[in-house]
Amino acid sequence: MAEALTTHGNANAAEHADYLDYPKGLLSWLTTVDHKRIGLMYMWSVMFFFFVGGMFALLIRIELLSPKHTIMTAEVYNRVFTLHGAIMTFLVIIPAIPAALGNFALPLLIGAKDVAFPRLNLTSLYVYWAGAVMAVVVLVMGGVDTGWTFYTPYSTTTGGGVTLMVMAAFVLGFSSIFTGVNFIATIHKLRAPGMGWFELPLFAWGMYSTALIQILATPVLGITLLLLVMERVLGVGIFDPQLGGDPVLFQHFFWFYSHPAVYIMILPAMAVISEVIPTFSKKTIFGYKAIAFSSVAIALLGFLVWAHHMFVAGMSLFAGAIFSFLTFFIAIPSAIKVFNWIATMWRGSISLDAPMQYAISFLLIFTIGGLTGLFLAALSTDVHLHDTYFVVSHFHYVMAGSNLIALLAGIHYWWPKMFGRMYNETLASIGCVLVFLGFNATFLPQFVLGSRGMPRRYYNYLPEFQSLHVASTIGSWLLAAGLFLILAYLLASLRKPKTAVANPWGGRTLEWEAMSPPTMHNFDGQPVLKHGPMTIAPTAPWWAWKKRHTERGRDLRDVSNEYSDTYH
Amino acid sequence: MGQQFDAAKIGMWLFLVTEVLLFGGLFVGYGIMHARHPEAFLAAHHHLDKTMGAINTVVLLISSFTMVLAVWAAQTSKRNLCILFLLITLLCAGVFMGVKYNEYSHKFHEGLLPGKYYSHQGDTVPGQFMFFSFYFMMTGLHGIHVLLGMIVIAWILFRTIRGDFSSEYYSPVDITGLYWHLVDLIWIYVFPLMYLIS
Amino acid sequence: MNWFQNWMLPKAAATHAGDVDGLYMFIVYLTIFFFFFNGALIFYAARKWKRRSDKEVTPHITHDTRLELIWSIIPLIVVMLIFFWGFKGYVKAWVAPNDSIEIVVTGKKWVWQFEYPDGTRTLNDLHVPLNKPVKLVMNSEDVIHSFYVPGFRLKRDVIPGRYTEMWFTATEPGVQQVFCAEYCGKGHSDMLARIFVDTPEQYEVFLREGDEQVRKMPLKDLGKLVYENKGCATCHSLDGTKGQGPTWKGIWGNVHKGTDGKDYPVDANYIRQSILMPQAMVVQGYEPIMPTFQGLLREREILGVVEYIKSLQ
Amino acid sequence: MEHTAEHTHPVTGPVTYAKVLGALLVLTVVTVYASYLDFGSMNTVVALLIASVKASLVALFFMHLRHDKFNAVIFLGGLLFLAIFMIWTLFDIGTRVTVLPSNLKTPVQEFPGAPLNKPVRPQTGQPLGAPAP
Ligand code: HEA
Ligand code: HEA
Ligand code: HEC
Ligand code: CUA
Ligand SMILES: [Cu+2]
Repeated sequence: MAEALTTHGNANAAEHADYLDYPKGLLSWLTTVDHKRIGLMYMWSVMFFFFVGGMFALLIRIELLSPKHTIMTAEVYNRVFTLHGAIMTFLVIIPAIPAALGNFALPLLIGAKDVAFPRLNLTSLYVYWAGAVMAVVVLVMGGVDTGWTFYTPYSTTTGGGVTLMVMAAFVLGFSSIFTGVNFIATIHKLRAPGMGWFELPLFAWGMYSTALIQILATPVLGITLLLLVMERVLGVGIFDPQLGGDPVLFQHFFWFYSHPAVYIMILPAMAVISEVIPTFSKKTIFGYKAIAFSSVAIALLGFLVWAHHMFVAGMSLFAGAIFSFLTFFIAIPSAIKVFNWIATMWRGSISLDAPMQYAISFLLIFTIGGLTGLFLAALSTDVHLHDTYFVVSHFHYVMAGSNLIALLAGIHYWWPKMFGRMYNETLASIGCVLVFLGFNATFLPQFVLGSRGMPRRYYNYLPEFQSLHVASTIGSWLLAAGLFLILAYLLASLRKPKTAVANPWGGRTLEWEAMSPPTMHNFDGQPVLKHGPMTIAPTAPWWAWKKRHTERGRDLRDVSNEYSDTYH
Repeated sequence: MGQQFDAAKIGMWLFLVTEVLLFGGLFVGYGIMHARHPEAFLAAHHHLDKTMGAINTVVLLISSFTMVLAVWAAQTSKRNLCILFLLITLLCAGVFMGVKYNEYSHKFHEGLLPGKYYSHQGDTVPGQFMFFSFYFMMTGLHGIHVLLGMIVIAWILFRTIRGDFSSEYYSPVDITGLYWHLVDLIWIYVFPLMYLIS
Repeated sequence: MNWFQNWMLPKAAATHAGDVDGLYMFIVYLTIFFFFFNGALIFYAARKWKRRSDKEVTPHITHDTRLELIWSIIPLIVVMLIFFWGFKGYVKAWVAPNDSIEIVVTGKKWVWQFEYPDGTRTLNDLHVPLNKPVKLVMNSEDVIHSFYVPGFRLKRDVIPGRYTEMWFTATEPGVQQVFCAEYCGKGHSDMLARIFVDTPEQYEVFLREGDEQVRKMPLKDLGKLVYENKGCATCHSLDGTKGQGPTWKGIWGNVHKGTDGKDYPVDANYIRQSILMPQAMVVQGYEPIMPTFQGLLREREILGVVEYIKSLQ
Repeated sequence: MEHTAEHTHPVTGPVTYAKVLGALLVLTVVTVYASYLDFGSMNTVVALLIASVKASLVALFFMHLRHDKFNAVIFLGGLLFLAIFMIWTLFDIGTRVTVLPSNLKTPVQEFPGAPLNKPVRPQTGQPLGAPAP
């Protein structure tokens, strides 16, 4: 804070100190309504649970080094993969980009001072923590063994903390709904003057589509989980064949949420990539509208296809055909995005800084992850591949491979903005390569395993599968090494002085006009958009901005003067 | 102010959409189970009292009416009227809960309880317990919403008395009204689905 | 490229598996193609247009409708092809031919039980004839399981309270591994079974004399198995209590009075007759409700029951 | 308070609201009355139609959706997705064929484990204690 005061030589500390420094104290963080602080708290929470979920993953992999007992019993194994799946989905990946990066960056990107409902935003964080605490209580109490999908009637008959775990997921759902409501209202109401819908950064389009899903799908998860609890506590009968219910109906209820939820995971990832690629290609995004509309299309189409998880679950032939048919249409907007990103790089001026390296990893991994979805969307091949390691590998390619790598891209992209510090770029490149290689080494063998018939959620397996499992386990260590390295240099960078410039990458969206880190109110005054970020001519000044890691964020007015002078 | 007001309203509507889908899931479950066991549901619904249901429908409709009048009063800065209407709304909600309490205790007495606690004697059609599972889940969830609504309305009443609202600023009254109407709207569907099956 | 397919997939062993494999390999190549295609474009771009100075100016290109159309329509055609291909295979595997052998499969934690048309039951071992359609009608006694035969490229969930169906015609003699593919708790990964695809001769032997396990089993144990699996237990007790039928405990060598007033010593012939023609002689104090097991029990199994009753002293 | 809103949409007054309430009360009587008539399979449809008219009145007048296009779209969107949930689920539930083993004599019982029903053997649907088929 002292530094901030001297730099600006301004008496009004609250106005000009960066948001990290002022106000001070733990309490000020816990009661803050500042979107940036809330975003950071989300980010640390998500990272913590990513670490926990990742440790469970490593345990899974070690157990699978040999058939039967390696380090744990079947009961423990079942709990471990359930907690791994549940933590990774509900506590990590669903809040990861929207709640952490979205909260931090969205208002900055659209030139707003905050989100539409700052207090609701803080509430959502506390609700998230409440859900997280419940999940941790379950963990300490001995866990649950249902799998993250909670299929009935197994989940209604097994012991353990299923009820509490389900309530935790229920509570976490509310946190997600609050974030969604907030983002939609924010994007509708708080765009900077002059920013039309087609001048919105694509990140905002991604967040908007995500929020649509959060609002429309999450309540159904809520009622599903409530019904599950009722089934356990009261025996209401809806999912219990012994009571005249239909266990497969639960799967419809569950996937009506959980399929759209996979797009809650990928749309924000795509949103980040849509920002990173043009910035590091120094080129206008190719096919802005195509990308924007395909985000919305993916969000809406995502609601029509849920039962592709149930092709062998005793569904009717007719339903199978419809759901398979509709599923394939999601490949089209996804393809549009991938090719538009590649076209953006075409004839650009490409620098391979860390965020861009992650973005490229994303493109490659998402291509595999998405295309392997086609095996599962096709009826006859899914019959063979359903509930095998092929599915496990598919969803790790899209969730861990695509989403988390996009999260890393986003963290590396906005890190200087968040903390005003740069990380070590050499280590960042090493980390990226390690993660890319480790990830593929872990999950490529699993495609073969699955195709050869290895079912998922198997504690014990036939000896013929062992060599591929060993390969996968070794890959997971490589991956873990990469992630620990990343964590290490990111944390290390926080000890450095705040020297990052306002716009280290030459980005052209509004957040780069704020200081690094921004003040509490983001901008000095209200930024006004004279030209949409997407329509600005290629000669716009920031293409030529230097990376100045040494210079503390300049006064906003200087930046915008330089901006308008050179441009006009 | 204008922007804030609008945003709050959008926010409320988005929240109402989530409520619709929350209850909607329950309705879908009800519809499918009803289609599976029509005789059981038909036989079971005779244990409900149409008159009670109708009274509650009327009471809720009236409360919706007074609520919208309260919003109107706030909007036109008629503080005393607003207080009056909010009081009537609260009163109606109270009557609604009273009738519900009466109905519930009656059901409890007869052993018409949800799920495995169902112990009503002399059923001729098997599976009637499932109707009551849905009856208690749907009216129960709805009842919780009524209770929450009452708390919020009481708070709004307090703020009105304190003089917080005027034609310049009445957004909280307005969005509370929206919430209350949704509670009414859901009951409009619960009533025929539960009480009037034939 | 055959080694590649053989590495990725287990050997196809049922009639429609070839079709599934064709589609599978098609998408594998598609994925590999797009991975390298996209990868090549990205690395080409990153090298060719690598930033050399911070002053570089890039062309202002916003979109190209023709390109957008191309990369929407080509994937559309590809995915529609995949859909129809997959749908065709699925339909083929849906309705069983009328002449198929029907076997009732029951899944329960954590075993598979098979019941043949003649009432024979086996546990975790299923015998099917080569090149004949077989239909499995499946049901679970507890939670959802899933009957998965990788070699046949077949899988279907086994659900409590409802029957599901699946059929195949095995084309490879030998043994097929069966997995439970729906998570069902502690023993999920041990809920395995084997399908023995028999030549017609082997299958004949199986039908006549039971599977190898049964053929080699001591008679007494076989009798016990019959008692448990063929429903004797519903009427006959082993501890002397009177059920719907007389107990089996200690009856060997006794003399029983029939409703016709005659005395019958309980010996091998008597037991055989009681099983095959129960109404011919009804023990006093019992209703003539025992069904005949003519054709449902094999000769060796009847001998087993005799031995078993003999042992129950 | 937003000024433009006040000028473009006149504040709806108590008289209109009272008329709407009147209509709602009448419809309530109608729906109760209709429940005593027999429209065959259309009974539920009639009841739901009346309920929908009532719901629309509440939404349009009490909730001001008449003047609030934007929020009306949001609300209708929500209903649309609820409809998708219902209809798409019915694609499966409504078109399933019942499969039974050919040697099954008694049909599967509907509520084998329900309160006040005898427990049965799940596999064959026969009451426990009866002879096996
Ligand atoms: C981030 C999460 C995410 C994403 C984005 C996706 C994306 C897709 N998924 Fe996946 N999926 C999961 C997460 C995700 N999935 C999870 C978690 C499960 C398992 C849950 C469980 O059971 O535990 C699952 C399971 C799953 C199943 C059920 C499998 C089974 O259990 O039997 C199916 C079936 O249709 C499926 C299909 C698809 C399809 C078609 C896409 C499409 O959206 C992919 C579209 C993308 C592309 C097609 C690639 C890009 C395009 C190109 C590079 C151009 C070339 C393209 C063509 C020529 C077509 N997924
Ligand atoms: C976001 C979702 C996500 C992520 C990231 C992961 C990550 C990983 N998963 Fe997970 N997985 C699921 C979601 C996810 N998984 C789900 C939903 C299931 C299904 C569960 C079920 O069947 O019910 C599943 C199941 C599953 C299985 C199948 C179990 C079975 O069916 O029997 C396996 C087996 O190999 C596995 C392995 C791994 C591995 C090795 C990783 C690795 O990628 C993990 C690497 C991570 C670390 C090693 C932690 C290091 C982290 C830090 C040091 C923190 C630093 C933070 C930053 C740098 C930001 N997972
Ligand atoms: C539906 C009930 C029922 C079943 C199932 C049943 N039994 Fe019986 N069994 C009876 C009754 C009743 C009697 C006595 C009347 C009679 O002799 O017919 C009897 C008598 C017998 C006797 C003569 C016992 C004696 O004390 O004289 C033998 C041996 C026997 N059964 C064997 C079997 C075998 C072996 C099976 C199974 C493969 C079997 N039963 C299944 C009802 C049954
Ligand atoms: Cu049975 Cu898994
Ligand atoms: Cu899906």
